[in-house]
Amino acid sequence: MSDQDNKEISETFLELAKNEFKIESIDKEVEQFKIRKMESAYNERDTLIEKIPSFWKIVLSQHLDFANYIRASDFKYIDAIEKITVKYASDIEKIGSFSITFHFNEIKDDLPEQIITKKFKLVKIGPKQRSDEEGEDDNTKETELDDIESDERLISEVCDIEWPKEYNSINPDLIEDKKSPEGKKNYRQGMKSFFGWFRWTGLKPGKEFPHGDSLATLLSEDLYPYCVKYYTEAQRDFADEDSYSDDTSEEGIDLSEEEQDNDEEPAKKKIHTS
Amino acid sequence: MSDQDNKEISETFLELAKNEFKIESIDKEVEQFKIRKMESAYNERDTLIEKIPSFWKIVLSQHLDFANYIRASDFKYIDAIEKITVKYASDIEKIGSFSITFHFNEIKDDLPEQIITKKFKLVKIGPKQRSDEEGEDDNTKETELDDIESDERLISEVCDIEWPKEYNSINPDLIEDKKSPEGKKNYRQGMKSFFGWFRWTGLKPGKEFPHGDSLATLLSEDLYPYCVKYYTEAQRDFADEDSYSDDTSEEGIDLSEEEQDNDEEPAKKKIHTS
Amino acid sequence: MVGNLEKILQGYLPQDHKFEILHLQNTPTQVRPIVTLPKKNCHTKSQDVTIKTPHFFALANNSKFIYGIEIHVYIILKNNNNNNNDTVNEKNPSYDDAERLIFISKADTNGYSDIKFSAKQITKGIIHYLFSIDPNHYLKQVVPLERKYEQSFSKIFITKETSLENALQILSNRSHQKEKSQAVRKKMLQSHQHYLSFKLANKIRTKLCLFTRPADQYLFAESSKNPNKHTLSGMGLLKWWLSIIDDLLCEDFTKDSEGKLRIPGEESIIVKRCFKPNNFSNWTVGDIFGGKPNSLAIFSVPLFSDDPKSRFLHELVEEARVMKTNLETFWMELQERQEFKLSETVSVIGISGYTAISTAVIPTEFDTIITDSKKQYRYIKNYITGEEYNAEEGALESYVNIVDYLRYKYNRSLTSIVGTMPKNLKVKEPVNTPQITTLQPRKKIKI
Repeated sequence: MSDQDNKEISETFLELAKNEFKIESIDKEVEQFKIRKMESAYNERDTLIEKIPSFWKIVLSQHLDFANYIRASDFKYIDAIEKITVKYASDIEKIGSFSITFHFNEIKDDLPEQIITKKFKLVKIGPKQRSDEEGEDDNTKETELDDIESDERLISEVCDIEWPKEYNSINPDLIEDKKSPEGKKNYRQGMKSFFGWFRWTGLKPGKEFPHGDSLATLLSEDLYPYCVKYYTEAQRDFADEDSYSDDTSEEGIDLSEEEQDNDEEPAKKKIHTS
Repeated sequence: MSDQDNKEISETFLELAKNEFKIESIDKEVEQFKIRKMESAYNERDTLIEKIPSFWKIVLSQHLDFANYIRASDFKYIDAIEKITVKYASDIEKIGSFSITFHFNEIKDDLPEQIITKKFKLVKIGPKQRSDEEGEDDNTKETELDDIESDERLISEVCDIEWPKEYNSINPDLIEDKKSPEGKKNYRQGMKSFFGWFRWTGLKPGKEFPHGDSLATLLSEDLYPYCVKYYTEAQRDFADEDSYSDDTSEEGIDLSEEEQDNDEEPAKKKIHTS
Repeated sequence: MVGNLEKILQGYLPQDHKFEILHLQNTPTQVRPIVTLPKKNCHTKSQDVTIKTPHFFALANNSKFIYGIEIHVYIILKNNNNNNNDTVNEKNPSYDDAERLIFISKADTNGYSDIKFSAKQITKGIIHYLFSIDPNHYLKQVVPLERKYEQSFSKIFITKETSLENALQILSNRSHQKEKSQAVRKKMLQSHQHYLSFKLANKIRTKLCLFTRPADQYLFAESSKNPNKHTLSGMGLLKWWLSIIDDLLCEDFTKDSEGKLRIPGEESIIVKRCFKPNNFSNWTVGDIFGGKPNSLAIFSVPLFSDDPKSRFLHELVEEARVMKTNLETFWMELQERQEFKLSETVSVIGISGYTAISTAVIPTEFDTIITDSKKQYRYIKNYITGEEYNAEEGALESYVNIVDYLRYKYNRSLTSIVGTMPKNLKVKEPVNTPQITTLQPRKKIKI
C-alpha cells in the first residue's frame, strides 16, 4: 500500500472513533427520550398497582433472582413492602442514575412504617478500581495508571433505614464490639441482609452487601419495568408451569460446557432447540 | 372483600392492561426515535468502513456465534463479503422489520460479484404457529385456539442469489432428483449453507435453513450495530485472552467466608455479575 | 513420513482399515490450583504452578466421525523448599518437584461406524500416547494466569482491557507506521508475550483419574437414539474402564505404581471383587486424592471441569456445609446425587506412579492442531460436539465441516492411520443408509 493509502486508513480509524462517540451519545439521547416518555405511564401504573392487594409481595416472592440476593429471614420484611417506585434521572449527564423508593408497612413490635429512598449514581471509573466484590484482597491502593479503559459503575450512599427489632443482634449500629469473633460474625450477617443493602455504597468492596449494584439494577431494569408481567406470571393457574428450568449441569448430557459460555457477546442469542 | 372492592380491582386490572398497551406503544416510539437518530451515524459509518480493507471478513470470522450458523465450507464465500448494511424500518407499524444487504466480491470461476438484499418482516402470530425448528413433530395443523398469547416472529421471502459453482452439487436449483437418498442429502446440505439462508422464509419449519430468524437477528441486533467493536477485538495482540470461562464446576472455590463463619447462612447466592 | 501419533495409534486399530484422526490441543494455560487451599496456606503454597492443557481426539472412518475422547492434562509444579519467607526468588522460583495429572473428561462412540473397531483399544492407545508425551512439551510456552499491563503497553498493544476508542487510536497509529517500526512493535510484542516457561529436570510422577457414570451420551448428542450405539450399565462401564486402566498400569508403569478404585456407597469387600480380573498387582480400594476419612473433602478433592465431584463441592458451598463435610460423608452422599441414574454404580478410578515407557513424544504441527486460544479450541471441537447424532447425517456433517475448516483455515488435513492390529474382523453390514428426516440445526445453542 502507498503512504497515501496508509494515511487515509489512519485517518479513517480516527473518524471511526469519532463516529463511535456519536453513536454513544445517541444511545444516551434515546435513553433520555425513553425515560421522559415512560414517566407518565409509570406514574399511572404506580397508582393502579396501589389498588391491587399484595401486589409487590407477590411480585417479589415470585422472582427467583431477587430471592437469591437476600437472606431467608428477610422475607418477613419483604412481604411488608407495600410499594416500590423507581425514578430514572433524565438529564443527559445523569443517564443511568436512578433512585428506588420503598414503602414499608408496619410490623407490630418489630418494624415501623417507613418510606425509604436509595439513590444510585452511574460514574466513570478506571479499570483498577473495578474490583468490587473480589473478596478480601482489598487492592484499594491508588495506582497512578493511565485510564486504559474507563468503565462505568454504580455507587450509592449509606441510607438511613430503621432495622427490625428482631434484627437487633445483627444490626450494625447496635453491635458494640465489632472486633470480637461473635461481633464480627453478627456484623457480617447484618451486612448480608436486605437491610444491609441500604448501607451499600459500592466503595468498600468485600466489606458491604454483596452484589449491591446488581440488586439495584435488577430492581431498576427488570423488577420495576416488568412488574405487571411478573405479577401475572405468579397468578398462573398451574404453578409448575414456570419457565425457570433447572440448571443445565444436571441434565446429564455433556454439552453444557459449550453452550453456556459466550459471555463476551453483547446480545446473547437465545435459541431453544428443544 | 366487598363486591364494591372486587369491582374496583377488576376495573384496575383492565386499566392495567390498557397501561401495558401504552407502555408497549411507547417502546415502539422509542425504537422509532432510535432508528431515526441512528440512521445518519450508521450511514457515515458505512462509508468509513468501506475504506478499511477486509473489514467484514475480519468481523465475520471473529464472531463465533455467526460461524456457528454456517457450514465450514461457507467461509470461502463469507470472506468474499465486501460490505454489509442493515436498514431498519421506522414506520410505527413496521418497527422490528429490517433488510440486510450483502455485497459479494467476485471469486473467479466460482462466484459472481453480486449485491443481495434480504428483507425480514416482524409479524404477530398465534401460539400454535410458533413451532419453528422444532424438528420432527411438524405440528402445522391449524388449531382454532384462542389467541391466548400472541407473539411476534420474523418471516422473510425467498431471495434470489447466485450460488457458487463449487456448490453445484448442493444447489437446490440444480438437484434434479430431490427424492433419491443422494439428492435428499445434497438438498439438505445446501439448505444448511449460508446460501440456503437466503431461501429462508420462516414459513416451513424444519424444512429450511435452521434458525434463519436468529441469524437475521444476530446480524441486525448484534453484528451490524457492534461491528466496530468486533473489528477491534479481532485486532487484539494476545489471542489467548478470551473471556470464555470453563464451566463453573471447575471454578475455584473461595473459602474466605466459610472459614470465618461457618454457621447457618442462607443458601449462598448464585449471582452472575457479568 | 510417519508421525508419532500415527505410529502409536496404528497398533490399536484393526488391520488394513483406514482411519483419520483429529488431535486438537490448546496452548497450555496456567490455572488456579485445582485443589482448594485452606486460607491460611494460601500464601505459602501459592508458589505452586498449575498448567492445564486440554486435548481432544476424534476418530473418523469412511467420512464419518465415530469416536471421540477429551482429556485434560495438568502439570503441577511444586516448590517443596520450605523457604517460604524467601522473597528473593519470587520472580523466578525454582520448582524441585512436579506432577502430571491426567483427567479423562469424556469418551464416547456414536454407533455409526461401518466397520468393527474396538473403542476400548483406541481409548487405551490414546491414553498411552499421552503418557508418551514429554511433559516439557507443556512447559515451553504457558499462558500466564494474569498479565500485568504496564502503562507503556496501553498505547501500543490492544488487549482485552483496551477500550474501543483507544483501540481505534492504536490502529490509526499503526496504519501509518513505517515498516521498520512495525517490526520493532512485533519484536516488542514477542518480549511482552508474557509466556512463562519452565524446564523439568527429572522424570515426574504421573497420575490419572476418571469418574465413571453411566449416561446415554457423553460427546455425541442424541446418539443414544441410534439403535446401533451400545450404552453400558454403571457396572459395565466401570469394568470397561478398569480393564483399560489395568492394561495401562501393566504396560506403561513401574511395578510400584498404584491402581485405585473407589465406588461411593459400596463396601470395600465388594470393591475388591472388581479387582479379580485385573493383572496389575498393586490395586487397592481408595483414591489418589489423599486425605483421611475425617478430613475435609474440600482440601483433597480436585475441581475438574464438568465433573460431578466438582459440582457436588460447589453445591456444598452453596449449602454452607463445605466446612463440615469430611471425605467419608462426601463419598457417601456423592453416590446419592440426582444427576446419576437411579441406583447405577458410579466409580472413581485412579493411577499414581511413574511411567516405565519412553516419554519423548512432542506433538507437532504434523499431527496436532494446537490452537492459541480456548475460544478457538472450543470452536473446532464444537463442529463435532455441537452436531446432533440421532441420524447418521450428524456423523457425516461433522466430518465435512472439520475437513473443510482445517483445509480453509489451517491448510491442513486429518491424520490418516491404517490399522495394524491383527484380528479376525467381521465387517458389519452398513449401519443405516442416510435417513432423511427434517433439517436439524448444526449447533445446539442454549441460554
